[in-house]
Amino acid sequence: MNGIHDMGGMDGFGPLVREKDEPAFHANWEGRMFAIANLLIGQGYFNVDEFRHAIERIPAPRYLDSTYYERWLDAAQTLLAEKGVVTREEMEQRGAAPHPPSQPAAALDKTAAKSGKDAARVRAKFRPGDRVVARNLHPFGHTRLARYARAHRGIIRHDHGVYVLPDTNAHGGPPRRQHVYSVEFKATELWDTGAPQNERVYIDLWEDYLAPDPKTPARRAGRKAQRGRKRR
Amino acid sequence: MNGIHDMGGMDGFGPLVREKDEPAFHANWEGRMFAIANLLIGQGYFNVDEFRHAIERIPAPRYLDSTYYERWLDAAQTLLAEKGVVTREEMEQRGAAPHPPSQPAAALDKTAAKSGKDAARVRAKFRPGDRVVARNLHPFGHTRLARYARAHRGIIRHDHGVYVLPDTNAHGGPPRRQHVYSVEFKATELWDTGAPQNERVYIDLWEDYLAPDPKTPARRAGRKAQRGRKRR
Amino acid sequence: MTGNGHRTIPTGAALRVKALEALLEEKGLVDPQALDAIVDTYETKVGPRNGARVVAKAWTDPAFRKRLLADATAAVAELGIAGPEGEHLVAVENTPSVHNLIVCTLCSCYPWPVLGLPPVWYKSFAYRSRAVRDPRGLLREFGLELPDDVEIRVWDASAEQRYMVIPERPAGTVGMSEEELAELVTRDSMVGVAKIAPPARGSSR
Amino acid sequence: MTGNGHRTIPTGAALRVKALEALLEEKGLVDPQALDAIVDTYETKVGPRNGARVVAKAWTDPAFRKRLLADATAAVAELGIAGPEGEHLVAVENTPSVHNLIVCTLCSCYPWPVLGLPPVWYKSFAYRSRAVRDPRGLLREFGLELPDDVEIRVWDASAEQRYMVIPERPAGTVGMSEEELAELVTRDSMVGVAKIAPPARGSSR
Repeated sequence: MNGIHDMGGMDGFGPLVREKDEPAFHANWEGRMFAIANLLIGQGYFNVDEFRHAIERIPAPRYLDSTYYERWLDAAQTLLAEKGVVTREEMEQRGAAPHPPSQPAAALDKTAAKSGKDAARVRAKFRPGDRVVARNLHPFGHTRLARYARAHRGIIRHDHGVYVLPDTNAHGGPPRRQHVYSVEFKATELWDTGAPQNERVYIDLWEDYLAPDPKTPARRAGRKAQRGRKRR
Repeated sequence: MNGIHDMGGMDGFGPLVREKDEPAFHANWEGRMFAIANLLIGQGYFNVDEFRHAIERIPAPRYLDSTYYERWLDAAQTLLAEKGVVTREEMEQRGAAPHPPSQPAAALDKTAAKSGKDAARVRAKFRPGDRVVARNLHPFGHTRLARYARAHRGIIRHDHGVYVLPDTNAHGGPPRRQHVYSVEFKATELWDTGAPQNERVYIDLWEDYLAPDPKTPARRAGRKAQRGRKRR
Repeated sequence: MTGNGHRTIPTGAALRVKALEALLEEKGLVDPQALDAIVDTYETKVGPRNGARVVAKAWTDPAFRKRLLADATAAVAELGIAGPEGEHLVAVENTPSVHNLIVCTLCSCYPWPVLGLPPVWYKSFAYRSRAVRDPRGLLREFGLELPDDVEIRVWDASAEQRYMVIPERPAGTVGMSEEELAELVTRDSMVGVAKIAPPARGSSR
Repeated sequence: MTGNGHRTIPTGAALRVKALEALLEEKGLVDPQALDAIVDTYETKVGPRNGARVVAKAWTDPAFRKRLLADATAAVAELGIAGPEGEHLVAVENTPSVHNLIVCTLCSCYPWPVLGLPPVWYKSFAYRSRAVRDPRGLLREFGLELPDDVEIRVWDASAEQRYMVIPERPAGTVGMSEEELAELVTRDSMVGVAKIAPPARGSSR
């Protein structure tokens, strides 16, 4: 979803504020919340992609008005209620009413759901040096393809190996395993052409987020052609 | 600036809420604020682009936590103080301390400032039917080029005539007059390719926001070639 | 904090505006009577009845309709309608196969002279964010279910143009006068979030 | 509400978490001792001293440095370092001509086993939004002014990889032991928002 959490490249959050000698937790409840969420994930009550999506589903004004562990609390409560582990009523009775999310969980993207048939694909489509474009995807569900990368061109720099796609995993979809790549984007491509020439952003992107760059002849095609020629 | 105000295409704001038999103003102060801002703009204390930019410069969490006329109040106070019309201290003493903006006003974009030399350009660069791409501009200052349009391809549908560019006008820059076009974008281009085929968004864009679409031979070029041929 | 951009609980804004107005008046920067006049204008004089008159005339006067679609600013001026945020009006017309919707994603631009000041929902974050991305879903929340084969055109007022929608003339209105027709035209239909229902039987002839 | 993602004023969250924990314990869903153990781990056992040991070893042991850059997860495991959010570690190395910076724009992913839990500023909206768009301006606010000809590489941890920066070894540290060097390594230098200052004269040895 195109939520407020997807804030890479935004302005308007003011200057950085730092704190001296910061503790791991600023209050007892922060440590408890951290531990509760980790334990619930570890025990399989929900997975980390569902948890992230639940954080993303906090209504935008509330998201920006919450501290980090307040968002964890909202997300954990949302999932406990949605999964029927603890009912909304039980939590309300104890004085811990869950805050309603901005949208329901069941927003499995049509495209993502359809492509479940590819679940077993583990062959890498791209290789380091390949030129790619981050696809202009706007699923209403969870994704880890940041808006600021979409429709922009980059270069595959590293293949991290095979991982489960969050876009389906956050929605009870089939576990789509596929390669994740470190993709290099120039600042001049992501932002203004006036951005510094020697700034680059490296984003880790699942294969489904990428397409061959139509603007440059694919290295892959080049390689195949070469191999073909050798065989002749 | 890539502020929270630029929310076209975002999720996370929840369902629409409507009110029956809504009055023009919900409280006396809303009407007064509306009138004050209009009068100050009408009298030239600041212009509408500066005013919009001042609204955009409200820190994002506060922006989302404010009502419409609360944002007008913040913006008017910011500008009155920045322009020295009324000092911050005077307002503070009266119990109306201005809220600090997320960034100062003097953020005239380098690119915009440089192109001031073009101030007199009024010939239209594009004509209806021309294929264009919205430039991937990310000025830190004011712009009316929404993020969701950037780097996307559209078609010029109408030439609205000549207007002053807000990007410089909001920052005391030279009045860059140029054509504004109604540009048609397909939903399948702006969002997923899975978006409905018969949805289109028409965005009014200043000429500086547009470039010829490099992917398709420019109609302009085609027309010129044709004319050339006729002359021969 | 509802994401709705509007609170009903009173806030410090009332006191701050009062203090600001007093300060500006003391300094002679704003004239209280000029403020009164502006408030009065938008509370009592400018509103969607202006737009309704425009629509009814467009329905009944083909030559006017043509002038309206060609240059709405000039056409509405014929009816004595003009003013701030109406300097560059554009009228877009609904048909059985095309539905138009207006929005301003970056702030809340709206054609004041024909529609008055915008309702809170038009200024809400939900409307501004979703109108360009999921117009069908949004219209469904307004109770307007459009057939899949109807083309939707969303107009994002990002420059100086201010848009109004000319809704379809409903069935069952043959023979009605321009004044009677104007009574049927709602604000929502001129924003494009509603159609106009046929008149109730016998209510107006 | 500072845009900083952190408030010092107590909120209802404390009471809500207390109620939630009690409810989950009653239902046997979470074990209070397991919660205690997790809190204790991140308060006392896991933190940037782990990362500092890794950096100091990389500075003094070229073979380890090579293994660290090739497979950081395996390399830090040699030092007994492992755990959640460290399953897929990547180490990126600063040089006189390249400066690395880590961020997670979508949430606040961070390499817990080597750096502990992230500071509030790392989780702040200002950091998350600006690191990828204006890294030089952001670093300036940290007091780090990089020459224009230094290349900046920003690593956005949007998948399972967790990044740590191997900062440059400062001047004036020839002959120092691995333990002494580890004392110099700061958390901020391993996120990439600071360089390591040369040791104060005579302070260590």
